[in-house]
Amino acid sequence: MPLKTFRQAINDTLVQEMQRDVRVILIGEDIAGGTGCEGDGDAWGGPLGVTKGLISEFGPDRVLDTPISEAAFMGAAVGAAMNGLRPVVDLMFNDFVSVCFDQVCNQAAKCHYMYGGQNSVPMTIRANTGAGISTAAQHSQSLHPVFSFFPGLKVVVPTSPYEAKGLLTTAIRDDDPVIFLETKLLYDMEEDVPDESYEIPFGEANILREGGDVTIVAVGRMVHVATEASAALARKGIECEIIDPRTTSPLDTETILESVEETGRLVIVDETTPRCNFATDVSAMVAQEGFAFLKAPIRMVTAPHTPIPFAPNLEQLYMPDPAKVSAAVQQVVGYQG
Amino acid sequence: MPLKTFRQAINDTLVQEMQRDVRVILIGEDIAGGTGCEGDGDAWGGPLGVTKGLISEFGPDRVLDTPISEAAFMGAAVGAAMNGLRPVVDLMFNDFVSVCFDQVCNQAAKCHYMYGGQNSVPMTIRANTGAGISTAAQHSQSLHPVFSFFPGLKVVVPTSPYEAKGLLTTAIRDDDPVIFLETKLLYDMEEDVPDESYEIPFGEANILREGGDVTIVAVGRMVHVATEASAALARKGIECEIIDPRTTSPLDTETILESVEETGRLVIVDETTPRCNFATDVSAMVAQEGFAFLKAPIRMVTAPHTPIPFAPNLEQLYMPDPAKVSAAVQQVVGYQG
Amino acid sequence: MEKSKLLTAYRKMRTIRDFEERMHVEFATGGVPGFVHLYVGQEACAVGVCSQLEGNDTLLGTHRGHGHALAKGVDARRLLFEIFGRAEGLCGGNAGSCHVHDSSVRYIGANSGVGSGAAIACGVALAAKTRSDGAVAVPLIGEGAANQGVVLEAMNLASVWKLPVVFVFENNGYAEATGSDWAIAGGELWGRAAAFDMPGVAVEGHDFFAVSEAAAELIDRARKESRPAVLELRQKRFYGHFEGDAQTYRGDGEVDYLRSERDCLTIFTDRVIAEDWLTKEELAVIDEEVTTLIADIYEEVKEAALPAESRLFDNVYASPY
Amino acid sequence: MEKSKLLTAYRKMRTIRDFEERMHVEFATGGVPGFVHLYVGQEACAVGVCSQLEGNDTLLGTHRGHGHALAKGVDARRLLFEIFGRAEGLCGGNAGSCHVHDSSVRYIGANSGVGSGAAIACGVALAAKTRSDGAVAVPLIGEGAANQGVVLEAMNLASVWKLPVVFVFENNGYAEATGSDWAIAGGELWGRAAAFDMPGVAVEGHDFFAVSEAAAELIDRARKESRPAVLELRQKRFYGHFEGDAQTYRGDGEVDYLRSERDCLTIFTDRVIAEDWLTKEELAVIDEEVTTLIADIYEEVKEAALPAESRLFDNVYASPY
Ligand SMILES: Cc1ncc(C[n+]2csc(CCOP(=O)(O)OP(=O)(O)O)c2C)c(N)n1
Ligand SMILES: Cc1ncc(C[n+]2csc(CCOP(=O)(O)OP(=O)(O)O)c2C)c(N)n1
Ligand SMILES: [Mg+2]
Ligand SMILES: [Mg+2]
Repeated sequence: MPLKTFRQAINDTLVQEMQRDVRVILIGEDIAGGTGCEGDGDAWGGPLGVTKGLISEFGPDRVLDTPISEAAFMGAAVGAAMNGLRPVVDLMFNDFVSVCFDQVCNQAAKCHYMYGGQNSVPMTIRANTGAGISTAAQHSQSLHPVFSFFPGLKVVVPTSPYEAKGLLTTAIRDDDPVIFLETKLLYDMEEDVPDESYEIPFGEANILREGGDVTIVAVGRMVHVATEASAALARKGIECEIIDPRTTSPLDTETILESVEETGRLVIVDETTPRCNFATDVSAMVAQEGFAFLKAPIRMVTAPHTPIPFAPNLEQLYMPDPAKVSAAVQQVVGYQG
Repeated sequence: MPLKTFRQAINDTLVQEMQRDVRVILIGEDIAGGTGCEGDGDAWGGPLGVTKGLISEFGPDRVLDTPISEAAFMGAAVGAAMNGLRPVVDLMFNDFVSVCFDQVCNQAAKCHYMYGGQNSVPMTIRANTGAGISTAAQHSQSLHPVFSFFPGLKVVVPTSPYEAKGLLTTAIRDDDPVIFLETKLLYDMEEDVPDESYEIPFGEANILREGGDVTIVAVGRMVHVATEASAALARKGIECEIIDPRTTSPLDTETILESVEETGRLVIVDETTPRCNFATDVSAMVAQEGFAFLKAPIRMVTAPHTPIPFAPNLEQLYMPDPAKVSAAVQQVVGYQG
Repeated sequence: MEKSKLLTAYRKMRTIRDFEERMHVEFATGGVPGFVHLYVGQEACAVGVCSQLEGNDTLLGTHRGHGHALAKGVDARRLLFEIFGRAEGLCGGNAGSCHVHDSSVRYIGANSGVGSGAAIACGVALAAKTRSDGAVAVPLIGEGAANQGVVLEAMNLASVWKLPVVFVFENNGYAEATGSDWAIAGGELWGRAAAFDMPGVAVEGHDFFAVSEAAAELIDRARKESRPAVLELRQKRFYGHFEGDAQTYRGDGEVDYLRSERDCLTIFTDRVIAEDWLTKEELAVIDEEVTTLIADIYEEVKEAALPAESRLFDNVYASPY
Repeated sequence: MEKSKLLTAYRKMRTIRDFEERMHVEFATGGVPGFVHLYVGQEACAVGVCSQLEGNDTLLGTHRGHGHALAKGVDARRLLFEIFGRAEGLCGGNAGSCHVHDSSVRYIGANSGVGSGAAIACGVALAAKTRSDGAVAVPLIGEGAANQGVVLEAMNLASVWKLPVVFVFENNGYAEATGSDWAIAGGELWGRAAAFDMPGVAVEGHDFFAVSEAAAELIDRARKESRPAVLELRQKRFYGHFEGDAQTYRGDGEVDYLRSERDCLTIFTDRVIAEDWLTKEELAVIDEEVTTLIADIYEEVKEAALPAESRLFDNVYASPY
C-alpha cells in the first residue's frame, strides 16, 4: 500500500468520488486558486493545498471557486443538494461556520425533517479544526461539539490518512449533511492508504489499543496524544484501551460502554473547551448507561475555558498533551473509592 | 409587592437601567415598532410586546429600531460597547444567532481576551428561547448549551419574573457580554416583583425546594416542570431537592455538588436536544467531581435528538414533562446498585 | 395572454384570497397553531410571477407563504392540513404555516432566517445549469428580508456564477411593524440590482398584468442567458404582519384605501371584462368552485387525523444514523 | 498639505515598508508564528486615509494590518512584539499578527470573519454620535471581504442610522488567490455605494495624494453631516496573500511592474521633491531613523520575554466570573 499524507488521502478521495458520480461538485474559496487571475488557474488548491489539481481534472463547472460569501455559497450548496447534486463544500476554517451558521445548523440540518422527508440534503462540509499553528482565538477552535449538538447533522473527525479516506468516501455517498473536520496538525501525517476506494461506516468506533485498566475515549488528534501517553503509562504498568469514535454524531455508545464495562474507568480527551462539549457528552452517557461499571470518577482532559491565545507558548499550554492525559489516567487508576 | 408578569418585569428593568445609566441603549428589530410608518411610532415593543413604551420615554437615540440585519446591528453593538455604550440587543428568537453567530460567539465573546484586556464588551443580548407555541424547528430551539460552550460569554436563563428582573439588572451592569434567555412560555407568568431595582448575582444557584432523596437540576421553564413532578413524587414519599442554576455560564457547581453529596442521586432536566448540552455538562461535572457521592446513575431528561416539529401534538411529546421527570426520578431512587 | 392562462391566474388569486380570508376568521376563533402571516392583497405578485414559470422551474416562498404555495400549484387541501398540523399535511405536520414545502411542484418553503431562500435559489439554479435543463429559480423575498446579508451575497454570487435566478422582492410596505422606506437606504430595491451587475425593474404588485409582463421578460432572459435579475413588486398587505397584529403603525384609512383602490382581484376583473378577455360568467363559475373548495377543506381539516406519535422520530436523517 | 503632515506621512510609509520587508525576511528564516499578511505596496492607502483622521477618530484594520496599525500611530516595537507573541506585545501575545489592536490610539484590530469591522465601525460611530464627540469611524475592508453579507448589511445600516462611517475598500487585486474582478460582480466597489444611498469614489491607492484628497472630502462630509460614504482604493499588493504564497496565479512580470511603476514611496518622493515640498535630505534623515528603529526592534524582539503562563487564564472576562 502506498504511503500518503492526510492531505493526499483527501485529495485522492475527492478525485475518486468525482469520477464515480457526476453529481459530486466542489464549492469553496480558492479551492482552485487563480480564478479570475492572469497566471495559473490551478494555483492553490485551497490555502492548505488539499484540492490542488482538481480544477485541472474536472474544470470550473465542477470545481467552483467563490466570492468570500460563505452564507451564499453554503446556502447554494443546500439548494443544489435539494436539487440533485452532491456538493462538497470547503469551509476552510471550521470557525467560519460563524458566518453561515444558519445555512449549516438550520437549513442543511433541518430541511429533511421540516419538509417531512420530501428532500434529502446530501452534502459534505469539509473544514479544518484545532489549534497548534498560532492561528489564534478565531481560527483555532474545535467545534465538533457544536455541530454534534444539532440533530440532522453527522459529524466526522478522522484521526489518520486511512480514516480520512474511508470516512470522506462514506460522507460523500451519505444522503445527509456531513461535517468532515480535518485537524490542522494532521495534514502532513503519513500512513499506508489503499489506492482503491473504501468506506468506513459512521457510528463505529475504532479500538486503537486494547488494555484492561482504563478506557480512553479521544477524538481527532487527541487520539495520538492519548496513544503517546499510553506508551508511557504502559511502562508504569497501566494498560489503556484507546477508543477513537471516528464520528461524534452518530456516536458508537456501545463500544464505549463495553470497554468501560471491562475497565471500570474512563478518561475522555478532547481538545475543545470544557463546557457542553464532547467530553461531557460521553461522560454523561456513561454516567447514565454504564454507571454500574464505574470504579472511579470519569475524568475529562480538555482545553481550559478560555479563547485560544496566539502566543505559541500559551497555545501549547492550552492544548491537552500526553502529560495531562497521564495525570488523569493515574488519578482514576489510583482512585480509592 | 406588586404582581408583575415576566414581560413586565423585563420592561421595568430596562426602564430603570436606562434611567440610571445614559450609556444603556436598546437595539433590535421592531423594539419600538412603527418606525418609518405613518401611524403610532410606539406600536409594538417587539413582536412579543416586551419593550413597549420605551421609545416614547427614551426616544429614538436610545431605542434603535433596525433593518433586518442582525449581523450588522450585533456587530454595531460590539463596536458601541467597545466605545463606551452599554447596548442591550433584542435578538428576538435565540435561533437568530444563526445569522450573527460571528458577532456573538467570536467577536463579543473573544474581543476582551484577544485584545489582551484592552477593551471590555459590556453588552446584553436578550432573546426568547424554547418550544411550546408551534414555532417549529427554526424558532423553538433552546440554545443555552451552545452559548455556554463559548468562553467569554455569560449565559442567563431566568425562571420567573422575580429572577428576570434581578438577573437582567445584573446583566446590564456587568462588563461582559451576557446572553439573557427568555423562555417563551414564561412571558405571561405572574409573580410578586419589587418596584425598586435589585441584582441577582451570576453563578449562584437557587434551591427552590429542599429534599433528601434526589437532586434535580433544571434550567429555565424546566424548573416548573420539575416542581410539578416533585409535588406528585412527594405524595409517593420521594423528596426532591430542586436546583435552578439561574446562569449556565458561570455555573454554580458548588451548590450542585453539595446537594448531590446529601442526596446521592441526580436527575437533570433540560428542554434542549440531548447531545453536548447543559444536562451532559452538569452530569459530567458531577461524575468527575462528585463521583463518590453517587448512589445511582445520573439521569438526563431532555428533548430527543430531533428538530422541533410544528404539529402541537408532536411538540408536546418533544418537550420534557412532569411524567418524564417522575419516571427518571423513580428510576434513580429505585436503583439497586 | 391565452385565455386558459387567464382563467388559471384568476382561479389562483381567488383561491388565495378565499383561503386567507377564511384563515383570518379561523385564527381569530382559535385552533390554528403558531404564527400565521396572510397574503391578502398581494395575490397578483406570486400569481403573476408563476404565470411565467414552466413546470421544472422552482419557486422559493417566504413565511408569508400560503399564497406563494398556491400560486405555484400546491394542493390547497394538503396545504391547509399542514397549517393545522395534521397527518395529511404536505410535510406531515412538521413544517406548519411558515415552512410549507412541496417538492412535487417544485415549491421550496421558507427556511429559517428571512431571505435565506435567495441563496438556496442559487444552488437550485446551479443544479439546473449543471444539467442544462433550462430551468430557472425564483426566490420571493420580502423587502425587509432584502437587508439580510445572505440576500446581498446571493445577488453577487448569482452574477459571478452566472445563474438563472430572478430575485423577486415583494415590497409590501412593512417588515413586521417597521416601514420599508425607512429600513431600505434609498427606499428602492430594484436599484440595488445595478450594484451587482444585473437588470432591475420595479412594478406595481397589485396589477397582475404588470407583474406578469415584467416577470416574463426577466425570467426569459434568465433562462436564455443564464443570468440573474431583480424584480421589485410594490403592493401593501391588507392584514397585519401576523394574525393578532393590531396594526396601529398604519396610517388612518390605509386598509380601506387598499381594499377599495388597490385590490388585485378587482383590478384584474375590471380589466379582463373591459378587454373582453373573459366573461363575468366565467369568473362566477370559478368563484363558486373556489367557495365550495374552501368551505369543504376547512370543514374537513378540523376532523383530520393528527400525526402519529412515531412521526416525532422520523426524517431526522435520510440515511441510517 | 502642511510640511509636518507630509513628513509624518513619509515616515509612516517608510516605517511600514521597512517593517514589512524585514518581516518577509524573518518569516522565511522561521521564528514568526502563525500567518503573516504583508502590506508592502499598499502603504499609501492606510497612510493617506489616516492623514485625514483626528485623534478621536477610529480606524479598524484587517488581517493585513501591520500597515493599518502603524498608519494609525501604533508603536512599531509593541506591534512587533505582538506579532512574535511576546509579553510586551500590544495584546500581551493574545492577538498576533492578524488581530493586533491598540485602543490607546483608537485602532481596532481585525476580528474573525473578514469584513466584520464594517459592522463594528457602525457601533463605534454610533457611540461617537450619541456623545456628539464629532468623531468618525473608518473600517478598512479588503475587496474580497466586501462580498461578506455583514459588510453589505453594515452599509445599509450606516445609511439608515445616519452614521459617520467611511467604508474604505482596499482593492488590492486579489482575495487570497482569487482575482478581484472575477469575484465582484461588475468589478467595482465604489459603485455599490449608490445602492445604499451614499457617495462612492474610487482612486489609485499607490498615490498618497489622491488617497488623502478623496479621504479628506468623504471624512469631512461624514463628520459634518453624520452620513456614510465609500472610498475604493486600487493598488495591488507586492507580496503574496500570506508569507509562503508562491503566487503562481499572478501574471508574468506583474510584481516587477508594480515595484517599478506603482511604488507609492517612489511616487510620493518624486512628487514632493518635484514640487519642492520636501528635500531629499529631509527624507534621508527619516530613512535613516527608520532603518535604525527597525533594526533595533527586530534585534530586541528575539530576546524578548514570552508571556507568563498565567496569562492563559487572564482576560477571559472583564468582570468576575
Ligand atoms: C434573520 C431573521 N430575522 C428576523 C426574523 C423575524 N421575522 C420574521 S418575518 C419578519 C419580517 C419580514 O419582513 P419582510 O421581509 O418585508 O416580509 P413580509 O412579512 O412583509 O412579507 C421578521 C423580522 C426572521 N425570521 N429571520
Ligand atoms: C468570513 C471569512 N472567510 C474567509 C476567511 C479567510 N480569509 C482570510 S483573508 C482572505 C482574503 C481576503 O481578501 P481581501 O478582503 O481582498 O483582503 P486582502 O487579503 O487582499 O488584503 C480570506 C478568504 C476569513 N478570514 N473570514
Ligand atoms: Mg414586507
Ligand atoms: Mg484583496
